[in-house]
Order: sequence, then structure tokens, then C-alpha cells
Amino acid sequence: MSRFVYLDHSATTPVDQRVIDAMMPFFAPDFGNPNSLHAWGRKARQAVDKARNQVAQLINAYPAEIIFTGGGSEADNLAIKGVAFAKKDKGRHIITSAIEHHAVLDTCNWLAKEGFDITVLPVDEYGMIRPDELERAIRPDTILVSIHFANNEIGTIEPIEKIGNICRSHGVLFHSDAVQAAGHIPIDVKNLPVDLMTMAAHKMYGPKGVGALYIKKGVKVIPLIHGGGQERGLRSGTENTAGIVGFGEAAALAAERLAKGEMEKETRLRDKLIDGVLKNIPDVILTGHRLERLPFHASFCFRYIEGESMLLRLDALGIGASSGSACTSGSLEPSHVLLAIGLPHEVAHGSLRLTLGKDTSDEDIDYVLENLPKVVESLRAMSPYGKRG
Amino acid sequence: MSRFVYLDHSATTPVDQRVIDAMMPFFAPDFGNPNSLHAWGRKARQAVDKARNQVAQLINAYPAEIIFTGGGSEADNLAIKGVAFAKKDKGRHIITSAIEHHAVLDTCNWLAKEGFDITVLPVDEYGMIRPDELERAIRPDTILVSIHFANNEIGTIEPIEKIGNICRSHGVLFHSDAVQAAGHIPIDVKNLPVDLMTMAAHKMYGPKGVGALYIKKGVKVIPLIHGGGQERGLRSGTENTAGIVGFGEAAALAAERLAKGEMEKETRLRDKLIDGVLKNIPDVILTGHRLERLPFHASFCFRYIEGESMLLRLDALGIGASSGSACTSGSLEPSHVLLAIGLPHEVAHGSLRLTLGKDTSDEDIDYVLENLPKVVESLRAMSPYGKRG
Amino acid sequence: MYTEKVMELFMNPKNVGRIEDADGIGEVGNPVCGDVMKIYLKIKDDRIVDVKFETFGCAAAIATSSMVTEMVKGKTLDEALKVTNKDVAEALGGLPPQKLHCSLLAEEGIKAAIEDYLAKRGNDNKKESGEKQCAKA
Ligand SMILES: Cc1ncc(COP(=O)(O)O)c(C=O)c1O
Ligand SMILES: Cc1ncc(COP(=O)(O)O)c(C=O)c1O
Ligand code: FES
Ligand code: FES
Repeated sequence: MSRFVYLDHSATTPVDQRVIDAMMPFFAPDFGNPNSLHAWGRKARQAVDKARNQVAQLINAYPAEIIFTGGGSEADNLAIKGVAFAKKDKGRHIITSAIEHHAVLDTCNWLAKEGFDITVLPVDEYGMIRPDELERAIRPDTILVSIHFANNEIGTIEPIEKIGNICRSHGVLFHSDAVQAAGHIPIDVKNLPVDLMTMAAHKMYGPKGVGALYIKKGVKVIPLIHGGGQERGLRSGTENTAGIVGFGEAAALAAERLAKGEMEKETRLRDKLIDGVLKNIPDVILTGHRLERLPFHASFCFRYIEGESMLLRLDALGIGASSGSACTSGSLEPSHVLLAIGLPHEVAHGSLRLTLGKDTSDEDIDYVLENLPKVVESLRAMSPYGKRG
Repeated sequence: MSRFVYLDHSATTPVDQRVIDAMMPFFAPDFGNPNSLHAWGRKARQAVDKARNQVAQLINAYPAEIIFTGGGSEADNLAIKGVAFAKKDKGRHIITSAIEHHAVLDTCNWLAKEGFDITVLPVDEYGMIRPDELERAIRPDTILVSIHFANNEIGTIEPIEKIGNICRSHGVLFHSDAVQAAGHIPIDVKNLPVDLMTMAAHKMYGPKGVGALYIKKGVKVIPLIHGGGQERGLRSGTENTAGIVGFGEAAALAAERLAKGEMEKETRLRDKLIDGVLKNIPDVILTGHRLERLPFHASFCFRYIEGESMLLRLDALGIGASSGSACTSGSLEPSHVLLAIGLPHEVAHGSLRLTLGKDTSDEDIDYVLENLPKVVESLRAMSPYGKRG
Repeated sequence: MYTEKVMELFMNPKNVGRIEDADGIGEVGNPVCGDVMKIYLKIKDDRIVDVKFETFGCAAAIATSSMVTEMVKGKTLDEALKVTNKDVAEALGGLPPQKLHCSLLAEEGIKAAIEDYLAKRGNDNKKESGEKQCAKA
């Protein structure tokens, strides 16, 4: 194979070398427990404080509003169950969307079993929430709306400000899963009507296993993990010092990149990829919104062929991609997101997601544009539905 | 200061250099998400599988019985809430002990608010559970007993086999928090009547932010973190690959050390420390059991003086220690463990814990035995209660 | 957690000990709560000419004891009574919030010792060596 091109940054990102360097000392020799009073502990505490500042700065929050967790899924669970249990005497109705990540949807499903009432809003063909539908769904017993900032499978960015304003005007808390968005597009929580927001380090060149929940000052949540009272009592457990330090560094680097025009750079390459695919391959559709989408995110459905076979063929060419086809998940259903935007099953099976990163080059995109058509063509040649020459 | 002597291994341990080396590649270049089908993902998946084997081997479990979590506290919460929610239609009574870690006690307290009924067993002056008392506390609606393997503050090892046999004979699930014990004393779950068991990597020279719950085949728990279905659906969220790899390596190294007589080595140094302190310093008591205690664990109460000032004086001498005094915690109460073993408040205030590690040397212990008496003496000289010559 | 000044006075406290023929002795706090401060005063013409302390407590308690004794030494009783826990905390460059009660102890200790002196003086010379009444050790 002539090249390695990783285009699965929505799944996870390589840890930046500067992040690794920042983390290293906190495995050893600065391995102290931040809760210890001795020199080892104090050094760790300082490092955690610094990281909290860095993550807070990325989204313009106060440091005390950042709760470190063991990942994005945990932060989603903490936000939703945390508000649900805190507010259950006020109401038990929660609104979310049909295309949320499973960390949100499955949490809501579990709450439904525990006596909560969940409304799952549909989305339009681009994966957009319609604010007026949200407004109609709000009831007197609605306690929380959870709508993601941007979708991981189709890249669509939701109208967060509008959604948040509706929630505010009805006195309902608003949680947004920003795992895909944070660090990649500018987010300023002081100027956004968001009460809780989820982030994950490993989607922005930080380590896996560490996430954060932004909890606006004054918002009450019940902890998911009880214990020693770390993280203001909201996430007990010895702090993952090295991971948190890595998250802090990753957040600082992300802020720096954003200030230096990373979005524009990624958008150009993304558009080159999208335009190239749409132009050179027949019977393909772009999934998600053409403009309101993550700058690094391209996703398609190729008719007549199946996603897993595509991505394994691409893998053999050194290209890392992903798919929401049923076959990749081992389940019988293709991704709930692709179905929710109205794709027929047979089309959804042919999904392919290519998500760029900060180090993706023009040559990488050229390589994909050169090889993807061949892969599609050769699989279609095998397909009973594929158009042949 | 002439020496750095870290004697707070119960709080956390330095990450072993071989563990760091094992983890490194999984930050980059082998940063893939184990759930991805491409080469990056497959490499990560293999690494996680290997680590699961290593951790399973440490306690003689089947790999499928190991669920990786974001730490020891999370694993405790998963075990207890997980069984509680899975069994709540069968019964709502849970039994635990008065000297459990807060990750267990606070979880039980929360469940009490949610309609569960918690019995907190007392312990004797050494921190030992009395099996007959446990047996008397079991009721028809008891669903779970949670008793730790060994206590973090006083080092006492509980009669796990007896406790487990009682649970078995009553058909009650038994969870044991083995955060302090795992990797330090031999544990063989195939020959122990334990259904769920908590471990944490950072207490055995692995990284912070990764733990594991052993769940015996057939035992059903409700997940704490819902989402993408990782870890057999019991702990969703992108796997902390590097952390898990580090845990695996740490477990393998711990097993190796145990096989090579680590316990005997640590026990000798611990006893030298305990005997030296008891011999050279008046008005001091050993807390916890003299024999049934963790091989690396020494803990005391010094009369007439307070723990925080002791440990800060020791810190100034390069010695890292901890205390369960009220003043170190910022709360008004000394540690619940010290009170539960019957110490009066004023004695509990003078607690000091010294926990040895695999690299602790005779010279380290000599250094402590040389300096601790001076520290105690000089603080007592300031104390209105201190005996003066 | 602690300022340099706190650590410095904790490591090398001034005015440690007792005054055998003290004119006033104040004992505040409770061993059950983990902090007890005992202040000994030597007073001449309503002025504190010597002061010593004994403290059972954390680093903050020891440092505030040392600081407050330094602050009141040489002061008249009226001046000494005006020293507040805030003054002590400020002189130390601040204290962690959960340790502010330790500085309260310092303020109260001085007040108790002065009150003891005033009470004894009121009762004339009846109880010359009455300091033993508080000592529990
Ligand atoms: C006995 C015991 N259980 C649970 C824990 C919690 O582990 P962690 O802090 O890694 O979440 C600890 C350590 O802090 C412990 O000593
Ligand atoms: C939108 C979204 N939410 C939540 C998550 C979960 O994050 P993690 O896997 O780090 O727990 C992900 C990524 O997997 C995601 O893309
Ligand atoms: S065709 Fe084989 S799993 Fe879908
Ligand atoms: S003496 Fe206990 S906090 Fe200061």
C-alpha cells in the first residue's frame, strides 16, 4: 500500500505529541494523588487545576463549571441521569432527538424504564431539529432537553442557540452533547443558552478515557459515581491526573488551532473531498447538511453496495474509514441516524464516513479520490444491483 | 532534605516504567478506536483483549468476567447500583460494613434515598467483620452484601471466604471492593465465593482512571453508563485503550512480583516499621489488625497530636504519608473508619498511615524510624496534652 | 494549600511553651474536635510583656497560634482585644476556607486569656497559680 490515510477522526484522534509530553510526568515521577497533602499530591493538584482552566477556556466557562469524567459517554450519562434524579419531583419528562449518540438515547431508554417519560423528536432529511417542533413538545413537566451540538455520523450542526433559547423561555434545562463539536468549532458558553455540555478529550487529539461535563453555575445534578467527593462531589474517584492534564493540553492546542484558522483549512479539504466524490462517483448521496456541518466531516451513501465491504477494501489501501451499515455493527439494523433522516434501509447500508484531521493533507484527499471510485466500482461490479458499464 | 520516601502507596502508586512503555504506543501511533474495523481499530482491539487476559489472570478469572471501568469508584458504583437495579423487584435490602470506602458507603446512602434498605454492619476494634453478625443480618429480601477485601485506612484483611460462604448459603450476591488488595495479595476468584470484585490499576503501579469489575459469569447487573455497548454493554464509552493496556501490564507485573515473594519482602519491612514505631515512640497505638493486614500497610494513632501537622512535618523531611484526621479532610469529623473501630475522636485525630511500595527499601524505613520520633516529639512539645520530660 | 508564611510559622513557630507564673491563661477549642489552643500571658501595667502558646491541632492552628502571639506581644490589653481572626489570617497571607476556624481559635484564645487575667485581678490575688485548672494532660 502506498500511503496511510486515517480518515476516521470522528471515531477517535491520535494523541498530539505535545499532549503526550504534557502527560508523561504524571505517570511518573509526578504520580501523586491530587487529594494527598504531601508534595507529590500538591503537584498533582496543581496540574489538575491548570487543566481545568485550559478546558474551561476552550469554551469560555468558569473552571468550577468543568467536571472531569471518565469519557464522553459518562458525561452524557451524568448530565441526563443527574438532572433526571435531581428534578424527578418536579417532573419526569425529557426531550431528545432521534439522532443522538447512544450514550444519550440509551440513557433515556433506561430512564423510561425507571418511570420517566421520553419524547424523541424527529429530524429533517439533513438531520436538523426543527425548533418549532421542540417548542410544541415541551410540557409543564419537562425537566430537560438533550440535543447534540453536532452529529457524529452525518456531521450536521444543530441550531443550538435557537434550541437553547426555547428551553430558557420555558424554564427547561438544556444539555448538549458536544463531543464532536468541541475543539473543532468555536463554542462560547457565556453567549450560548446551554446548561450542560459534554466533551471528550480523545476527539480533539487528547487521550481516551477522559471527558468533561460543563455544568452551568447553579445547575444541580445528582452524581453518577458516588464516593470520595472529588470534582465537587459530582464525580468521585481518584482523578485521572495524566489524562486530565492531557485533556487540558489538548484543549489549549485546539483553541490555538481554531484561532489560527483550522476550520477554514479543514473546510477546504472537506469540500474538496465531498465535491470530488459527488463528481466522480455516480449514485452517491451526501448525508447530513451540506453547509451546517462539521468542518472535518464528510459522509455519504453509495447505492448498491455495502459499507463494511467498502471500508475493508479501503483499509487494504491504507485508508481508515467508518460506516453505519448494519454489517459493521453486527446488528441487523443500519445506524438509527441514517434511518432517522429518512434513508431507506438499502441506501443506509451503503454508508461511508470520512472524517478529516488536523494533519490531513491535500495529498491524502487526492489519494482517497483516486482510490475510492475504484473500490466502489469493483464492489458494484459484484453487486446484483450495481449498474454495469 | 536528605531523602524522598514515598509511603503513601494506599493513596496511589507510581506507574511502573514497563507499564508506561506498554501504554505509550496507544496514544500514538496506535491510537485507534477498538470499535473501528480498520487496521488502527484492530490493533487497539487486540491490545484491549490482551489486557483483559492479563487482568483476568491476576485473579484467575475468565477474561469475559472482567469489565473495564473508569476507576475503582466507578466499579464499586457499577457493582452496587448495578445489582440493586437488576434485582430491585426481588428485594431491596443491601448489607455493607461501617468501614467501607466512600465509593461503597455513599453509593449505599444514595440507594437508601431511592427506596433501598441498607444495613451497615459494625466491625470489631481491629476492623474485622464478624461473620455471625453478617449471617444474622441477612433477610429474605437481601440482594447484595458488599464487604471490602481489605481496608485502605487500617489495612485489615476481612475474612472474605467465610463472608462469601455465608452469602452463598443464603443465595445472596457478594461484592468485594478489592482495590487495596488486588495485586498485593493472592486472589483466586475460582476458589473464592465472590460474585463481583472491584480493582483499580493505580493502586498496583498502573495508571489512574482505569479500574475493573470482576463479574462472575451469570451475574446480572444494570449498566451505570449506557451508550455504545462497549464492555459487553456493561460500560459504554470508547475504551481507554492506553489505560487498559497499562492496567493489563500492571496486573501481569503484579502477578510476577507475587510469585517472586513480594508479600514476604513487604511484610518484613512493614513489621520493621511497625515494631520500630511501637518501640521508639510512647503513647502510640497500631490501628487495624496486627496479623490479618495488608503486607505493605502500617497505620497508627499518636496521642496528643494531630495528623495533618504530622504529615506536613514529615513532608518537609521528604516523607509522603497520609492521615484520617478531621483536619486533613477539611470536615469536622475524623475518618469514619477510625471512629467505627472505636477510637475516641481525640485519638483518631492523631492518625498516620504509612504504606510501603515495591521499591521501598530498608534505608527508607530507617529514615522514617529516625525522623518520625523527632516529629512526634516536637509536636507533642507544643501540645497542651503532650507529656513533657 | 498553605501560604509560605503559614508553612514557615508551622515549621518554626514562635512563642511555643508555657509560662509557669502566667497572669492569664486561656484555653479554647475541644480535643474531640481536633483543636485546642492554650494561651499564657504575662501582663505588666495592662500591657502584654510575654505570651506563649500550646496547641493541639493542624498546621493552620499552629501557625495562627504563633502569629497571634507575635501580634499581641507588647500590645496593651485593649489593643490586643482588637486583634481579630481576620487580622491573623491576613497576616498569614490567607488561609484555606476550611481552615478559617483555626484563626478564630487564635482570636478567642487571646480573648480568653485576657478575660482570665481580668477575672483574676477582679478577685484580687486569690488564685495565683490557678493555671492548672484547665490542663487536662
Ligand atoms: C478500598 C478502596 N475502594 C475504592 C477506592 C476508589 O478507587 P479510585 O479512587 O481509583 O476510584 C479506593 C481508593 O481510593 C480504595 O482504597
Ligand atoms: C456525539 C457523541 N457523543 C458521545 C460519544 C461518546 O464518547 P466516548 O466514546 O468518549 O465515551 C461520542 C463518541 O463516541 C460521540 O460521537
Ligand atoms: S451482509 Fe453479512 S452482516 Fe450484513
Ligand atoms: S485544627 Fe483542625 S482544621 Fe485546624
